[in-house]
Amino acid sequence: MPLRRIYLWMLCLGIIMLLVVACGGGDEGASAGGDEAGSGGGGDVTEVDPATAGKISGKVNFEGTAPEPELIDMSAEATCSEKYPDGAYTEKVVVNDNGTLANVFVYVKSGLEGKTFAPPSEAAVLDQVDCHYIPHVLGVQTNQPVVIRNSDPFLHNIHPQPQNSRPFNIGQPKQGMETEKTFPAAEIMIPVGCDVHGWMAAYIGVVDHPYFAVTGSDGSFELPNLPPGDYTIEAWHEEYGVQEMNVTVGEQQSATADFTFRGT
Amino acid sequence: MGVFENVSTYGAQVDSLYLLVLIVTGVAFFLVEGVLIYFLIRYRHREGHRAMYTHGNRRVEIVWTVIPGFMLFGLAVYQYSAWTQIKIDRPNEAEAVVLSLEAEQFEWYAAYPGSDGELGTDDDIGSPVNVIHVPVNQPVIIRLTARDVLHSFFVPVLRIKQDAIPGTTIPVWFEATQPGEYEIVCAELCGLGHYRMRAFLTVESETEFQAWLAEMAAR
Amino acid sequence: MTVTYPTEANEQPFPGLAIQKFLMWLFLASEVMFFTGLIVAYIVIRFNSSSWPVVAEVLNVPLVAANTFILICSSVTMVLAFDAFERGQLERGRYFLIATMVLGIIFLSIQAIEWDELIGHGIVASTNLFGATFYTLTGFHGAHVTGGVLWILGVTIAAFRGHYGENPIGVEVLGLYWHFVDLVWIILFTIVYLI
Amino acid sequence: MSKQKATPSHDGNVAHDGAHAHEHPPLSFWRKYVFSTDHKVIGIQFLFTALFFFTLGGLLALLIRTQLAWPWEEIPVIGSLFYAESGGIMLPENYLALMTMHGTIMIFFFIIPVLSGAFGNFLIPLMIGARDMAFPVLNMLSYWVIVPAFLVLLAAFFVEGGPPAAGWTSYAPLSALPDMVPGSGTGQTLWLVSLILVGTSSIMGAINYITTIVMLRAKGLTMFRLPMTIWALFITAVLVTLATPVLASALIMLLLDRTIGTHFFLPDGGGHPVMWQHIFWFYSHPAVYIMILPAMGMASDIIACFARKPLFGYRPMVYSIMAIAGLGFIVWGHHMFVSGMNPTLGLAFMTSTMMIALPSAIKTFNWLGTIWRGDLHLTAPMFNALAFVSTFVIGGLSGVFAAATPVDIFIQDTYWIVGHIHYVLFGGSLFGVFAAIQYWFPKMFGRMMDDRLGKWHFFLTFISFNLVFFPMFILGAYGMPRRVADPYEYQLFAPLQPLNQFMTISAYVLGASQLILGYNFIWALVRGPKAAQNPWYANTLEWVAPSPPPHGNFETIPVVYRGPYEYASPLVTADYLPQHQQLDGLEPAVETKPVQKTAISPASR
Repeated sequence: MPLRRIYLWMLCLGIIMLLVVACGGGDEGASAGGDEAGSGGGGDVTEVDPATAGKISGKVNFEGTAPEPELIDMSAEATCSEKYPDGAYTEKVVVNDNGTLANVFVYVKSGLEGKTFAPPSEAAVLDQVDCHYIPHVLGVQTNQPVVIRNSDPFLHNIHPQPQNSRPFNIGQPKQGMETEKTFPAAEIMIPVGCDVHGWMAAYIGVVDHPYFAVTGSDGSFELPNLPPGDYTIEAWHEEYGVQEMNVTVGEQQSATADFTFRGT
Repeated sequence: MGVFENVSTYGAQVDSLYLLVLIVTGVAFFLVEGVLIYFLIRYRHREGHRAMYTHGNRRVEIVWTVIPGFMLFGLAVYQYSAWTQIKIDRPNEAEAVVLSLEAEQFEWYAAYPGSDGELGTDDDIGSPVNVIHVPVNQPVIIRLTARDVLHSFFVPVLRIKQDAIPGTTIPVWFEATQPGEYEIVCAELCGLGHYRMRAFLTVESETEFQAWLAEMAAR
Repeated sequence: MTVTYPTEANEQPFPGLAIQKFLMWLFLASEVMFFTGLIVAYIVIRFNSSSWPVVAEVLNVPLVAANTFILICSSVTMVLAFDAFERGQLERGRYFLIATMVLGIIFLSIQAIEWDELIGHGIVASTNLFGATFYTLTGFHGAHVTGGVLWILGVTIAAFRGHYGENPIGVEVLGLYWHFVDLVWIILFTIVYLI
Repeated sequence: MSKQKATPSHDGNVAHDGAHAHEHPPLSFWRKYVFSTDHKVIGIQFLFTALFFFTLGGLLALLIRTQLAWPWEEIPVIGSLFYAESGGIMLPENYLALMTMHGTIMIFFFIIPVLSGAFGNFLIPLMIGARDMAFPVLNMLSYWVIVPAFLVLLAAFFVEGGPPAAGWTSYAPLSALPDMVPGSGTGQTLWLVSLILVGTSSIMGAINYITTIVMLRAKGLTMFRLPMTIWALFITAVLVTLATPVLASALIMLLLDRTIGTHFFLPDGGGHPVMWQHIFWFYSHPAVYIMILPAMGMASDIIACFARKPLFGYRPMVYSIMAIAGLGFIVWGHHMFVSGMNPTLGLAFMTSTMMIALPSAIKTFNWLGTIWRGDLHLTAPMFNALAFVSTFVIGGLSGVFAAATPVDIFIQDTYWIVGHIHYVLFGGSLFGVFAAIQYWFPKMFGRMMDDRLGKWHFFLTFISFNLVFFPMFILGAYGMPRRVADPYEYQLFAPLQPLNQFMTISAYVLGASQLILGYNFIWALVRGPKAAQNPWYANTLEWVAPSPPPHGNFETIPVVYRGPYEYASPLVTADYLPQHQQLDGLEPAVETKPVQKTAISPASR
C-alpha cells in the first residue's frame, strides 16, 4: 500500500508543524516586546569634545498658590491604602519646600539638529510601588531600554498611549516582574496608566539626545556635557504646560536657565 | 461555605429550583447510567448466545417520549414565576434605593442621587471606585451600564448576574437581607485585568448607610 | 456536463433533475441565509436608530429605480438565452447571453456612479450606521453581480466554442444564480431605498 | 457523460464539474495524494489535519490547566519557550490568548473538520454505494480552502500582540476595539479571516454531501434504509448550509468594524454589541449540533454492530435528529439569558430549550434499547461508543440547569458551562470520534488497530476525563467564573485551588493517555495486521468494498435489499445480514420509484 507511506509522511509533517508552532510561540514570546531595531544611528554618532563642552543648569521656581492636592481613594486596593494612613494624594502639582516645582521635564528642544547620539545602554526604570509610579515623570532617550517593574504583590497593567511609537498594554500579575521596552520615536510626553488602578498616572518624555532632566525635590536641573552653541530649551509640566527659553552655551561655559511657573 | 450563603430575598427560591432540577436530573442520571452498566454486564457476549431480533416497539417509544416531554415542559413552566420576579417585575423606583453603576476596564464606579434625588445630575454622590453601599432589607435598583466593553455584574451571594453593556442602561434589582461585606465578581470577559475586576458590596443598616452617604457627599 | 445521474443503477428520487441544478439550489439556500443575516442586522439597526437620514434626500432613488429596471431586464434576457439554447438556437442564445452581460455591466457602472455621488456628499461606510449598512448591503450584492458577470463571460466563451448544444444545463444553472441576484436586489431596493 | 462506465474511473464514476484533467492513469503523485479528488484521500487529509489541531489544542488546554492550578508560577521548559520575556511566567493576556485559541481550534479546526470533513467525506459515498461525491473537484476545493484557514490561524501565534484574546465567542466590542486587549490587534483580524474561510469550506462540503446523499444512493437504498451515520451527516450538512452563512455575515460585519471603521457593534457609533451575540449564537447553537449529530450517528451504527442487534427504534432516531436540527434554530437565546436581551424572550427560549432536551432523551433511551438483550462484543470501539452515550447523558442533564433561567442567572459564565460543553463535546463528540477512528480504521488503511491498546486508551481516557470535567460542575456551583486567569484573587474562590490542582493533574493524565492512541494509530499504519474486507461482520455498504477501497470504491455498485441493521435476523444463520445480500424469494422487489412515496424501513417490517 503506497497510500500508507504517504499518510505516514503527512503524520510527520503534522508533528513538524507542531514543533514549528511551539518554537514560533517561543519567538513570539521573545519578540512580543515590540523592540525596534536601533534607529539611533541615523549617521555616525556625534562625539562631544569634553575640552569644549559646556552645560546648562537652572531651577524651576513656583509662584502663587498651589491647588489643594487631590485625595486618592484606594479602598479598592487594601494593600495600598494601608500604606497611606493619612491618605494618598495625586502628584499633579508637587511644590518643594524651597518654593520650586518638582516633576518638570526640561530638555533641549532645538539646537542639536544634525547631531546623533547613541542611546545609553543602561536602562531607565519605571517602578510601580504601592499603586504609584516611581518616578512620576521619567525622561528617556529614543531606543534606550526602559525597564518597567512591578513592586506590588498584585496585578498592574502598563498601558502607555504614545502617538509616535506603537502603544502597548501588558499585565504584570506578580511582584518583582520586569518587562523591558523601548520607544523608537521622540515624543513629549507619553501618558502611562494602569486600568486596574485608574488613579495611577505617569509621563514619559522621549527625546533623541541625552540632554534632558526632570526636576526633583530641590527643583533644579542640569544638562551637562553640551557642545557650545545656541539652544532652545523647554520645560514641561503636566498642569502648567510648557515654557521655552533660548540659551547660548560658550566653550566650557555654564549657562543658567531658570523657569518660573505660576499657580492660580 | 461562604458562597452557598444567600442574602437576597429571591435567592432562596433560586436555590430551591436548583435543588429541584438537581433531583430530577439526578434520578434520570442514576437510572440511565445504572441501566447502561447493568445491560453492559448482563448482555455481554457469551458463546452461542444470539441477540434478540427486534426493531423497536411503538408503545415504549410513545411512553418515553411523552413522559419526559411533560416533565421538561412542566419544569420550564415551573421556573416562570422566579424568572419574572427577578428580571421582569422590578419594584417601583419610588420605594427603592436607586444608584447607577458604571463598569470600565477594570473598575466599578457607583453613584448615588444627590439632594435633587435625580441620577445623572452634577450633584450625584460618587462612591469610591469598586465600593458599593446599600441599606439592608430595602429594594435596591442598580442602573447598570459600561463605558468601554462588556462586563458582568455578578454577586454570588445575591444570586444575581447581569451583563453591563456600553450604550445601554439595564436596571438590576435585589433586596439584601443580611448586613455584611460581599464580593462583586466580573463574569464577562473584559480584558487582561478581567480576573481582578473585583468590587465590594457593603450591606448595612439604613442609618449607617445614610451616614456613609453623607460622608461621601462631604468629599 | 450532460449527465443527471450516473449511468449505473441507483435510486433516482427526482428523475430528470440534474445534480448541478440541485447543488445550485442548495448554494442559493445558503446565500439566502447570508443575505438574511445582513438584512436582519440592517433592520435591527435602522429601527433602533434615532437619527436615520431621509433616504430620498441622500440617495438618488430615480436613478436606482432605473437601475433596478435594467437588472430585471437582464433577468429577462437570461431567460431568453436559456430558452434559445433549449431550442438549440445557439446563435440567439449567445447574443442574449452577451445582452445579459452588458446589462449587468451597466447596472454595476450605475451603482459605481451612485457610490461616487454618495462619497462626494461625504458619506462613507465609517460615517454613520446608514453608510455602514448601505455600503455593506449594496457592496455585497454588487460583488455577487460582478461574480455573475464573470461567470456569464465564461459561459458565453464556452457557448461560442460550441458548448450547450445538446444540453444547456450550464446556462440553466447560471440562470438560477442570476435570477437569485436579481431577486436579492429587488428586496434590497425595497428596504434600503423605498422604506 | 461519455465515460460513465461500470469500471472505476479515477475521478469517480459520477457527473462532475469537468475534472477531465486526470482521466488517464497513472496519476501523478500530486494528483493522487495531494490535490486528489478521491473522497477517501480528501477524508484522510481532513483526518490528519484535524488530528494535528487536536494535539495542538490539547497542549493549549494543558497550559490553561497549569495556570489555573498554580497561577503565575514559572512554567518549566514551556515557560522559557513561550514566555521568555516575562521570566517563564504566563501573563494574563497569554492566558486569554490560550483559552481563545483552545476553543477556536477544538471547535472550528478539530471537531467540525474531523466529523463532517474526515468521516463525512470518507463514509458518505461508501455507505450509500456511490463511486465518489457528486462533485469531486468541489470536494477537493473544500479541503484546499480550509488549508489557508489553518495557516492564517496559526499565523496569529506569531503576530504582534499575539493570538486573539476575546474568547472563541469574540464578543464585541472587546473583539471590535483593537487596543482593548493585546490579542485583539492583528490576531483578532486573522481569527476573523480564518473563520470566514473555514465557513466557506464547510458550506462547500455540506452542499456537496446533501447532493450526494439525495441523488447518488445505490439502487434499493431508500432514504429510510440509510445508516444513522448518513442520516446524521445529512442533517448536519443541512444545518451547515443554513447556519454557517449567517455566521459569515456576522464575521464580515465585525471585520468591517475593525478595518474600515464601521460601527455595527460599537455603541459609540450607535451600534449594538448584543446584536453580535444574537447573530453569533443563531449560528453557534446549531453549530453545537453540527458538532454532536455525526457522532450520534456513528455511535448508533457502532453500538448496533457490536450489540449484534438491530438499532432500536430506527425511525424515532431519525425523527429525533430532525427535531434536534429544527429546534436548534430557535434556542440560541439561552446563551444570552443575562446578556440584557429582553427578559420576556427568556421565557420563550427557556421553553424551547427544555423541549430540545426531549429528542436527545429519546435517542438515549433507544441506545439503551439497542443493547437490551443484545450480544455485546465489548471491543474498544464499542466501549468508546457506550462512553459517548453515558457522558452525553451527563452533558445533556447538566444542560437542563442552564436552561432553567433562574438557575442560569447564577451558573451563566461560570465553570458549570465549561463543564457542560466539555461533557457534550469532549465526552460526547470526542468519544464518538475515538470509536469511529478505531471502527473504520481497517476500511481507511486496510489494517487493524490493536484492541488491547484501544481498551487501555479508553479506560485511562474515560476515568481521567471524568476526573477533569466533573469537578467543573462543583466549581460552577460555587460560581467560579470562566475565562479567569487567577480565580483565587476572590476570597470566594480561593478555597477552590486544591480542587483545581487535582483537576489539572488529572488533565495531565488525560493528555498522556492520548499518547497510547497515537502510538496505536501509527503502529497500526506501519505494521498492523491486514484487515479483512468486513472485519466487524457489519451490514452497511462500506464493508462491501475492499479494505482500503480503490478509486471508484466498488467493483460493481451493490444493490440494496434491506435496512442497515439486520443483525440477528431469523432469515439467516449468521448473526448479520448485509444490506446488499440477496436472499431469493425472501426479498421485497427493489424500489426504483421516488423514495418519498415508498420508503421501506426495517421498523415497518
